[in-house]
Amino acid sequence: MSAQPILRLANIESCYGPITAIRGISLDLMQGQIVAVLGANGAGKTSILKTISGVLDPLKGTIEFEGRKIQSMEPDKVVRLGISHVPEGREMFPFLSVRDNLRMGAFIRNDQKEIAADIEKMFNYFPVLRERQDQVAGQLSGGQQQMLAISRALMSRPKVLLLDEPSLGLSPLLVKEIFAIIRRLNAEEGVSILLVEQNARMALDTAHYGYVLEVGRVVMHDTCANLVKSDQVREFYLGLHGQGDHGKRR
Amino acid sequence: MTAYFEVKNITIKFGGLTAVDNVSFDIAEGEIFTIIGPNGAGKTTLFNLISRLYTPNAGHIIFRGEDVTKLSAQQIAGRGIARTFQNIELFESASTLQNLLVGRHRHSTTSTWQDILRLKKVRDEEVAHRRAVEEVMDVLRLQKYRDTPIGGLPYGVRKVVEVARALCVGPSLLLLDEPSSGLNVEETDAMAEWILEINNRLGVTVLMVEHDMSLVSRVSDRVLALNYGRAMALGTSEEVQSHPDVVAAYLGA
Amino acid sequence: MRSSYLSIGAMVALCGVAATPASAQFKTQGITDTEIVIGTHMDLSGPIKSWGVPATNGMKLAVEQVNASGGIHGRKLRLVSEDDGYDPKKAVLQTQKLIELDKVFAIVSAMGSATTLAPLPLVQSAGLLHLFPITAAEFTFKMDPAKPEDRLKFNMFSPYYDTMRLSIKYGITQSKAKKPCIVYQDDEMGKNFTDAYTDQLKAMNVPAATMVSFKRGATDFNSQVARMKADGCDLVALGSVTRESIGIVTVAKKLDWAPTFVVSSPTFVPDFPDLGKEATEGVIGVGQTEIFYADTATGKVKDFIEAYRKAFGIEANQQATAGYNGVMVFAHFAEIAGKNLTTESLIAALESGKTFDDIFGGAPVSFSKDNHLGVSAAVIGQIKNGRWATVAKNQTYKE
Amino acid sequence: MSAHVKTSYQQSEQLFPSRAAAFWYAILTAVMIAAPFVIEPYYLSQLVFVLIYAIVGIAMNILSGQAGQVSIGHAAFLAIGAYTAAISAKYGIPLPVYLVLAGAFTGLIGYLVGLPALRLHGIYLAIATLAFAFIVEEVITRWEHVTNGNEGLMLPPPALFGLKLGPYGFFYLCLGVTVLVILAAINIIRSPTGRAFLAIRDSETAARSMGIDTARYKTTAFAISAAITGTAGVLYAHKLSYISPEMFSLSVSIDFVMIIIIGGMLSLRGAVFGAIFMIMVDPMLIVVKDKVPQMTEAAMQAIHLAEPVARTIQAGVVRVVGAPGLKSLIFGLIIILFIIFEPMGLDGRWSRVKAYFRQFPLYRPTSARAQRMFLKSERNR
Amino acid sequence: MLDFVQQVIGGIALGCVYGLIALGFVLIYKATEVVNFAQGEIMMLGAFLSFTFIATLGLNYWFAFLLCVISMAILGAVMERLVVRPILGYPQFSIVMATIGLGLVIRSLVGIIWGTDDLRIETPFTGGVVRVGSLVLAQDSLSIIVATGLLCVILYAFFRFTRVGIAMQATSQNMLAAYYMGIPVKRMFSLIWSLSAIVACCAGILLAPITFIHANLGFLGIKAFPAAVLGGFGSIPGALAGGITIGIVESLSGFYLPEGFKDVAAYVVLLAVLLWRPQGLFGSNALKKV
Repeated sequence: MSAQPILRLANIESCYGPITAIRGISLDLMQGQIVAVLGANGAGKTSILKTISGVLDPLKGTIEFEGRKIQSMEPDKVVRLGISHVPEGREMFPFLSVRDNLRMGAFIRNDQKEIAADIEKMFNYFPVLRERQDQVAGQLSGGQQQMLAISRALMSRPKVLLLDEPSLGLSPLLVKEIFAIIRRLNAEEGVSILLVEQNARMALDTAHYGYVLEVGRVVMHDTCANLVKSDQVREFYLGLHGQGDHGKRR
Repeated sequence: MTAYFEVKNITIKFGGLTAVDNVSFDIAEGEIFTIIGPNGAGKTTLFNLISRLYTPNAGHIIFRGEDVTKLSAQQIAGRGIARTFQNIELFESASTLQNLLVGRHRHSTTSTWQDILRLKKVRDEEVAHRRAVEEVMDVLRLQKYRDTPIGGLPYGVRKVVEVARALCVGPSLLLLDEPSSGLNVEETDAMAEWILEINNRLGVTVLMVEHDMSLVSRVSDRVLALNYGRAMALGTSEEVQSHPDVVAAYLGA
Repeated sequence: MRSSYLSIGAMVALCGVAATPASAQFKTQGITDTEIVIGTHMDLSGPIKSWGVPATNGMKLAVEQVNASGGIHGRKLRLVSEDDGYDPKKAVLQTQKLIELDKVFAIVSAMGSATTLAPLPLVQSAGLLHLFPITAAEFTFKMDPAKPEDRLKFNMFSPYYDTMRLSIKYGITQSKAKKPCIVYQDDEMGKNFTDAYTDQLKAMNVPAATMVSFKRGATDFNSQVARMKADGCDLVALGSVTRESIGIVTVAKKLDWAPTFVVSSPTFVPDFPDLGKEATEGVIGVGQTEIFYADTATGKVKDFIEAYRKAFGIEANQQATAGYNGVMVFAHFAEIAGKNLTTESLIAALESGKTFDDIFGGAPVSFSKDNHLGVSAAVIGQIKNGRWATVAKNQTYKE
Repeated sequence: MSAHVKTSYQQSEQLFPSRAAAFWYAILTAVMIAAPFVIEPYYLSQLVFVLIYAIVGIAMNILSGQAGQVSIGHAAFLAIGAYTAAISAKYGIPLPVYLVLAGAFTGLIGYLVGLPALRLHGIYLAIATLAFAFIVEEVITRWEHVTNGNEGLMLPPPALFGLKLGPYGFFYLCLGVTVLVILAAINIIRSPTGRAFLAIRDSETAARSMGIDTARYKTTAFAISAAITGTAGVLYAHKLSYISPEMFSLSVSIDFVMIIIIGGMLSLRGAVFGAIFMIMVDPMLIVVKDKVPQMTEAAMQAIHLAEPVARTIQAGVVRVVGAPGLKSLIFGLIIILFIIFEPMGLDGRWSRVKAYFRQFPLYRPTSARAQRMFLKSERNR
Repeated sequence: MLDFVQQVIGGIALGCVYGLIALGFVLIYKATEVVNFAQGEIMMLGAFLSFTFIATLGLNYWFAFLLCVISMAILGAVMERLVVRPILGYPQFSIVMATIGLGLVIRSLVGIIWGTDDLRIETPFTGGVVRVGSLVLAQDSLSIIVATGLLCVILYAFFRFTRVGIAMQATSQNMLAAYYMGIPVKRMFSLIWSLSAIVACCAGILLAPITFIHANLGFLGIKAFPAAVLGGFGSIPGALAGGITIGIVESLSGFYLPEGFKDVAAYVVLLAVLLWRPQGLFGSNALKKV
């Protein structure tokens, strides 16, 4: 594992209109690593991913990708550099067929044969997509759309994959499969992955390194092995606490 | 003896695909009934059939002895069946308060004419609505989001607002579509408490679709597992979770 | 605030007028020792700007010429012109602005029916003259004896009704047509044509035949022409404007059908044969003034064409003459009214029966106490070798 | 979050959000009542048109802003109201009666137009309303013995209880109707009906699942909007004193849509702002056109420019400002610039100005920073 | 019977006029979900440009045609850059209003530059007729029918099969996702406006012999609107089918029905079709997933 950060966020601040979503976050994604970001709803996890992929313009701070500053870059250029994003809420092209959705995933590529092979690969990951390949994406069920969103993001053969809640709405079996795929991508193809996930146990089992966010700030970061041992993480994110009254902490 | 809520041999086809295939089950009053199953098994479709957003090709839905298969979506709500949505269908541009007040719609008896003139009747009802909504907000701890537009709320809070809105309908049967998706462990925990509270204290019967098996085990009285639109297993949470087909198709080894 | 007392007084007076229409109050404003201000509003940007723009140009040119020759009794003319976009709402506001802020002496040659009718009561209640609008609507000259303020309205725009009747009369007489039909634009203008058609046929004891219509801006006339052809029409009156008229005669030619076509003033323009080419050959037309061509014009018309080209960089057309004549008639009668120009004195001059002869060979313009429509005769022409040739001048449909 | 914590269940009974607001609205009302005695008739006339357009703007707001339905055929409702007035006046029916009659009749037609809206969305609904408007125009044109066809109808001066209304009286009539319409609109918006509209606008599916009869409320929205527009039509007809079919063309309908786009879709205030803009922009452009030559002349005198040069420049200026069509060019540009720089409409600007003063000196311009926006298909709404 | 056939043929010719203009609407809508109210004015601009090239500069018709298409493609992109780009992502309603403003600007500019007279250009098709038995069809109408058909096929294939065509649809369906896929959304917008300006330009030049070139040519856009909707906004074959339907309806009702029906027949048919199929003849009706 090389110690070179492929993606480095330094002191990033972003806002949604009047609401400040993240307040000065610094974060490193090392080449070939999986990094998990944990935090409650509204902590700013999704905003980090959006800021990286250029959908949100940061007010302050820098984002470096392979040594190149990419903050405030157009989102499509970011993709061309090799950062692919599986967004929250799936974001299908609802009237395009499943196959065309996948082809759009490979929009930045020109190697037709390889693309066809990659589509096959995605169908092997998620056989249900092969069955539904000629249906329009809008007709898929929620979980199937999630599978399509992940496959579609992989079609661009990214160097860095930003995953926003990949397990959302998926059955327990599929959650296991998806995380297996994430590990495989990372191990076999060397894709560096930034993972935002509510399923903290799954995320910490999969990732190498983790960041914990609270109201837009990083409050803790360490290797996952260490994080799992931390009391705070155990209590708040893994649910391993006594029968305390949850209400008091809200 | 008719059940409180009964689905009889219901079937719906989209094009060549049978999304829900001859499914039957019944729910007793006061029960928490959960549907699980792999993605695309037809869970949400079943919800849409019950709340009459889709029309079944065959079968019947019977609620408190009345065949509600032919009613419209708004009539279903009028009978006291409220629901939430998997992808969250809130009224984005409105505040939390307004969203919840919309939920009270079926309790309004005033006509548009009376609304325009704002007669005393309207004013009295408005105060009553407001009181009811505030109560729901108290239960689900939403007071601090009262005037925030939905667009500015985090995902987890929206999930709760949706449950609150469904509660404002004053339901007898509440349909929850993946109430815990997108929530972290702590929030899921709170959601489980609320579901139990709604069920126990308000006496609302709950029908839900859920993937988080810990939540399912914790709250459900009975569980139905679907696969390919068909019923795969039905029973208590433990029974269903140990059913070999369910393990193979849904839970994984 | 300077004139708030005054304006309150005026307001009270206005309310008074509205409440008691019996008392006539003519008002004179916009006259100084050196200047006469006149106002107009036309469509310079909307659907009939192809009329408004050249007409305004014509007015500007006339004002320049009047001023260059020393003005009217030493007073220079000043024209305030507004663009109403063929929107009656804007026309009302602009008229009010002309009256109150620009303090115009009279509204001259405003254009369009709706756009002149809506502000007309304003002009009348202000006691100002509403002169020579570019519309043939009856309201603009018809007088109600009970309403003295109606004496403020004068028009000299040859009614479409009159020119069409004359055109049909001449066409039927020439071609001995048995079955005359009409195709008309479905609006207020078209209504004038259908009235003329019905009345003229009745007068000549010829049975009426097919009447078909189209919407302004239509591009397809196949079904209308086919219908008239199928009905066996031998004379077709075109109650349309240039472009649509060309469309109709072109379709007829395509279908190898050659009835006698007669047109009235809106199509009695050089553009018609210019754009329509062979299909327009032989068409009979009636209009207010003779058609002029830059290369054959002589004398004052030639001077006019050259001055117009010099001022605006484009060729003058029939529409420009309408605006030009409006100002010229005004200047003519203002001259007659004498040094002491007031609304009353100008009315007196206009009603004196004296005539004005334009430079374009149009019929003489004159008004009287009972007739505020200043024109009664027209020119008949026919297209020969791609140009309008005058057949007869000073004609009228009346026996 | 906002400074005032609202807890009272009676909160929705307050007409104004705060005491201060009530005070300012009272001032505004006083100013409006005093207006005829202060300003010249020309400006009073503009104000009357502003009021009429504001009424239409509110109608558009209820339909599009509140209930999310599109219409580019509202000129037809204006026409129906106007013709009802003209025809009633011809038969000697008194003004108060036909004011109500026109509203009711147009509302009924609006209800009927709302029926197709039950199945149509977006552009399809827009075109259906357009088709309706064309059909109405054609009916008015063809129904000659009632409407006098293309010749149009003249209206008598408006009279109330036998008394003819002068410009003052008419202004007060318009003002009164506007205030009533605004109050009615406020009542609708804060009532179950208004919330049903909102629900339909944001998510029809969710609305139905909340027990809202979407069909009923869609037609209601059309009926209310049409009735208000019809009432405005009565005033419009009287203000113009002459009506003909071609006065209610598509461009008028588009003007109406423009009112709420420019003013801001979501609030009644936006409708009023939009009306002010749509009416005042033309007079304003005229003033500019008249003043510019004077100003350049003065400027050249001030810098003592040589006479012949000055005269050439002056002629050029006069030529440019007098160019036919220049005004509509500028109007088009204003619309484009407006939408680019003020996407939330005048009302959005108003809110920001208010926020600036409230937070002064802590106002952070970043909070008003334009965010990237991404369009999603509205086809499956 | 002969009358009937002649009317139907006339209707098809007329319908292709509507269809051709409607194509421009449909293109932009399909790729951006914006209804471009300036489409008619862009067509008018194309027609005036062709006048300058053909009549004023005296160029060869086909060469001028090419020149006109190229300049309109550039102008289309410029308009997109100046008017649509700054408001990319705003609600469709706002963009639609901006196109109305754009239409006003173009109309005024054309009036200021070219004046208000009707203009005419000579084309290779002017005046010629094709006869089959006793049926007559003008060559200029024929040119429109052929061009409309051709454009339909090309554009349909473009959207159905090419990567860029599909990417355009993707952009219209979900702009954010398009960005995430690395689709250069802004360039897509420029491209589609260029394409649509080209189609409008072709329409303007082909229509010139029939309607002349004048400042109100843009209003024809409004007449093409029902055609686009009838076919199902966003469907390219639909634009043609809708146009022809309306053309035939107008033609036949003008011939057989009493006065006044011709002008509203199209709208009545439109309403009837929409009540039967709310998404138009060729439109897709996708259920919303909840």
